Amino acid sequence: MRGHGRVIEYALSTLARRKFKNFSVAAVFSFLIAVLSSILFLTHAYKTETLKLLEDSPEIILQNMSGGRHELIPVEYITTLSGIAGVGKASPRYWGYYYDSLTSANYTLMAYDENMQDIKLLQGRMPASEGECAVGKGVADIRQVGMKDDIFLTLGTEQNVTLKIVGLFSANSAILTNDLIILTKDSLIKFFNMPADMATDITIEVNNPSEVSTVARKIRRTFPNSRPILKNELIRTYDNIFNWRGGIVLTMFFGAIAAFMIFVWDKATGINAEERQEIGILKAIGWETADVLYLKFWEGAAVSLSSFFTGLILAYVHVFYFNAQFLAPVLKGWSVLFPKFEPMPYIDIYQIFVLFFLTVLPYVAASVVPSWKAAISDPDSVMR
Amino acid sequence: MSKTKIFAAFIAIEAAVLAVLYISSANCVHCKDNEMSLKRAMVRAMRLTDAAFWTEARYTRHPSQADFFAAFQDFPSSPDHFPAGSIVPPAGQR
Amino acid sequence: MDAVIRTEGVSKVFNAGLADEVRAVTGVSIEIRRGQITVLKGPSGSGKTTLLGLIGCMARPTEGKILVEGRDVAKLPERFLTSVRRQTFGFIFQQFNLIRGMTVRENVMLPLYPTDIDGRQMVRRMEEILEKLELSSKRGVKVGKLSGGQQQRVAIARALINEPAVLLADEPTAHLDTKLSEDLLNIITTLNMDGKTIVIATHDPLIYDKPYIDNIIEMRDGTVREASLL
Amino acid sequence: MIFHPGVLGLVTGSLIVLVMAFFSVVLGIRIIIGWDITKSTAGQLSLERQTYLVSTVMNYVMGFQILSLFLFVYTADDIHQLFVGAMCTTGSLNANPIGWTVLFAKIIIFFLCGIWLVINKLDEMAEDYPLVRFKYKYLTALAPLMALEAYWQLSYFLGLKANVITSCCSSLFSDEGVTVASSLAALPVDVMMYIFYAAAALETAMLALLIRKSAWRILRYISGVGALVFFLIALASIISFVSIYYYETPVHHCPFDILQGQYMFVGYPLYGSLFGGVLFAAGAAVAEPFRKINSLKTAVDQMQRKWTKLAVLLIIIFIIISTWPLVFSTFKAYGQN
Repeated sequence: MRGHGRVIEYALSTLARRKFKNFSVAAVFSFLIAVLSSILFLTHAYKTETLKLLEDSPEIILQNMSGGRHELIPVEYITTLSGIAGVGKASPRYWGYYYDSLTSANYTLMAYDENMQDIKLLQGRMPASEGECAVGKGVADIRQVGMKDDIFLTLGTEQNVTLKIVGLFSANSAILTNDLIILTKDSLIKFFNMPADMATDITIEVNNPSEVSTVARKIRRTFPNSRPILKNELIRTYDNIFNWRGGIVLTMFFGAIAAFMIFVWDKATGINAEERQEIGILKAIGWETADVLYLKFWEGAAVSLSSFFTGLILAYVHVFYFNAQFLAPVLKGWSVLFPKFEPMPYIDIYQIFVLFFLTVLPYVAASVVPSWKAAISDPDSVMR
Repeated sequence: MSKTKIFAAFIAIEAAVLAVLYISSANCVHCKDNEMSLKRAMVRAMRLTDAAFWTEARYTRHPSQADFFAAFQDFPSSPDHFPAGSIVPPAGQR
Repeated sequence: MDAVIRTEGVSKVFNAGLADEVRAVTGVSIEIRRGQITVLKGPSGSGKTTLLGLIGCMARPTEGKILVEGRDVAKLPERFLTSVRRQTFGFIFQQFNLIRGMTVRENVMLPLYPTDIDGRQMVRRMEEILEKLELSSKRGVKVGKLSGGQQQRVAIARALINEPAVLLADEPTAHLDTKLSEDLLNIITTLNMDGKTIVIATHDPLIYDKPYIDNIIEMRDGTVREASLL
Repeated sequence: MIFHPGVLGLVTGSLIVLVMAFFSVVLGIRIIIGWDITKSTAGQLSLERQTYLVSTVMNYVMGFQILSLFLFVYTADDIHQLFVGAMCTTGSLNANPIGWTVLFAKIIIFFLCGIWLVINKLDEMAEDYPLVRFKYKYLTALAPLMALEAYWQLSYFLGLKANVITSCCSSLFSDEGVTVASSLAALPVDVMMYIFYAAAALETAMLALLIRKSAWRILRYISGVGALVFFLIALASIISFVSIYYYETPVHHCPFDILQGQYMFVGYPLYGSLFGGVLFAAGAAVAEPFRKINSLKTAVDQMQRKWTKLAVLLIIIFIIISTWPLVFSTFKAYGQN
């Protein structure tokens, strides 16, 4: 054991003597790990936050389908729905999308209802009469409007509306409200030219949460054209979307990992004459092949361990202090309205474990054979 | 054994920094509990079903409510939560 | 006088079966006696370095037996060969083979790094040896900054750190001038008087003409041509 | 296919390990054919050097196996939300039953790799490498099993269908007929406790005796088999009563949740000591037949003693960890079972 400590000491001093080479390897490796962990940290943080928030979304959303497409739903369904055992409160939702050609952004327009009265994360108030609205931070920013300003929406000659902003959703709710415009139900119906007695969809509360799927099945039997979406499905879908996106980005970076491993392999294989001479000397003065392998193991371990930690720290700082500035463009995609990146720092040890698997393991594998090649040099080579 | 000590110290400092970050993140999440519960109240009151991450198309804004043809509706070749959506080209210019 | 090392019909063939096959040593049977200075003499290419390597458990012979302290090491796998070498031999090389960029003390202690020896004991041994070789003042200096003679002494110190019974030197004076060679021989004779068995492979008359050489084995073309006192 | 960072990690890791293992097998076959310790030819020398490579690779493979076992369980836990009715790791494994096969295969391969390392260690202690052919034949047999495990793992992940909202008309709840059971059937607490403590006492006693009388051949073999039996009993006990005491809920039997932060990661020392203890006990038994080989006699003696001591120590640690909540927790399982 004492011997092992000294071999480690020697390994470190070998690394220190070749500062430039090892530092460059460590720097590249740290960077790679930082990129990968930024992706994982960010997706995980958003995933956790979204999934937590969705816990409070309605148990069932009922959509009407026509020709396989989402259609407006008759409000009268509610009467029938209320008759189904297990169904609690069912209420219509009125909402739709508005494409703003001025800013080429998509807004989500939503009708106000009484439940929204007590919302906290709002500066000002909710719209009370026709011609008033509350908007999300993103909308306000992109249209460069503030409280008391007017906002003009148009869908052709008939459907124009000018709304006075009476409420602004606070920035920290942007993940939910960024693209929202809340207006009164009548304005919305008029603006979208929706037929009377039709809603966008219906949300349904369920008295006993464990009965949700039974209730959903009953609803589908009653309205064969409908499509109930369960809260659990929502959550599951979001979970999968984030995994998928994270996975895709990781796969794209796989090329980078592979390239780095080739680089490591190359660095390790192409040891120069001086290094080979050194190992020859070690073997000549009584080091055993296993000792040299141990030495090489520690050289690798020191580089990969410190790079791993450095990369993690960099990623953390990048994602949670600098709000993932460098990743934002990748994630934004085509979005014009993108909520300001301020991920909640949800961290899971599991992420770190996965990162270890994706980075340190390939590194170790890439350096096994080269280290062995170096370690088996003949002890009497220095005598020739 | 000086270098081993320096290295151990370096790793220990990094680990400590990570631990501090981890704890502070847990703390930060904790102190935002209030904000979080307000947001959850908001979700409940407004009956929201999706987060406003991607708004470039309706099916990216509301992935949970996308319908079958969603991938071909708004943007050509846009990233999709359907695996195929990121690969299969759209049927034609709209 | 008993033999520390005895070889029986030892041969070493490099690249066996290939076009560039080389028979470096053929059928050598010699004895290295305890407490004596033995010189392997011969021109370059006569196989003395190879034989020295075989004696010192650096490599395994293709044929024959090598008995170190009565134990046949010719068939030992590398792992065990190394431990025999570590316990029994100290090497002084033609090139000093010090690790540049490291200090004198580190270089000297290097052979003991992977062993189980206690750290303090290792340092004590190092200090003693540096004292003996008048290198104490240089202990913190990087070896690259030392003169040739000093480097040679560091190499000797390193060879002694594991307290070997046998000291093997391969052309130790090749890179030294006459004065330094004399110094080196002084050190070697002192060590011999302390009880070390010494084997020197050389073609330097400065060494093998010395009266205190107990034993001269003359090699030519991989065989022993003449062995005095055998 | 679930496209998940953890899945990617596991699949990549398995691929790397497979490549390393098959590389070792190729070297191993060369060694089996060409090995002749009595010769000092260049060929033999290079074979001897290749044994170093194989040892190193196998050490890494072993390390990977341990990590991948945990990562697999962790990943299964992380994705449980994707399946209807899955509450934890158990649910994810049930979602595609080959998951259990993968888990068992990982455990078995862990032990088989461990045994290989035991044989390798002994072999390297004898000057004539008496077990060299045997250990490489063993390795050649082990590698396909690892390939199989990697294949199972891949088909597990490929076969997982996340229950996401995909199309308009077929909502999910409709196929909930195949509900995934989330709990493992657990044996009655009191019976299991008697069996567990009896087995633990017996195994520890046997091993303790063997530290003194290392030459009791039959006892050695019994203790080896006993270790494996104890392993199974211990797993059953963790499911049956250790878990419920740690969770303090009479119905939560999941053997994986104790690996989580909310239970102070107690699962790691718990499983670590169990796997380690069993491996060392089994390893000491595996070493027994090699006592017949003259050059190995002292090595076997020395290592058996060391391993047996370690096994006793680890098993005692395991017993302490699993007994801890029984003694100190306020939760009582009796009568609630």
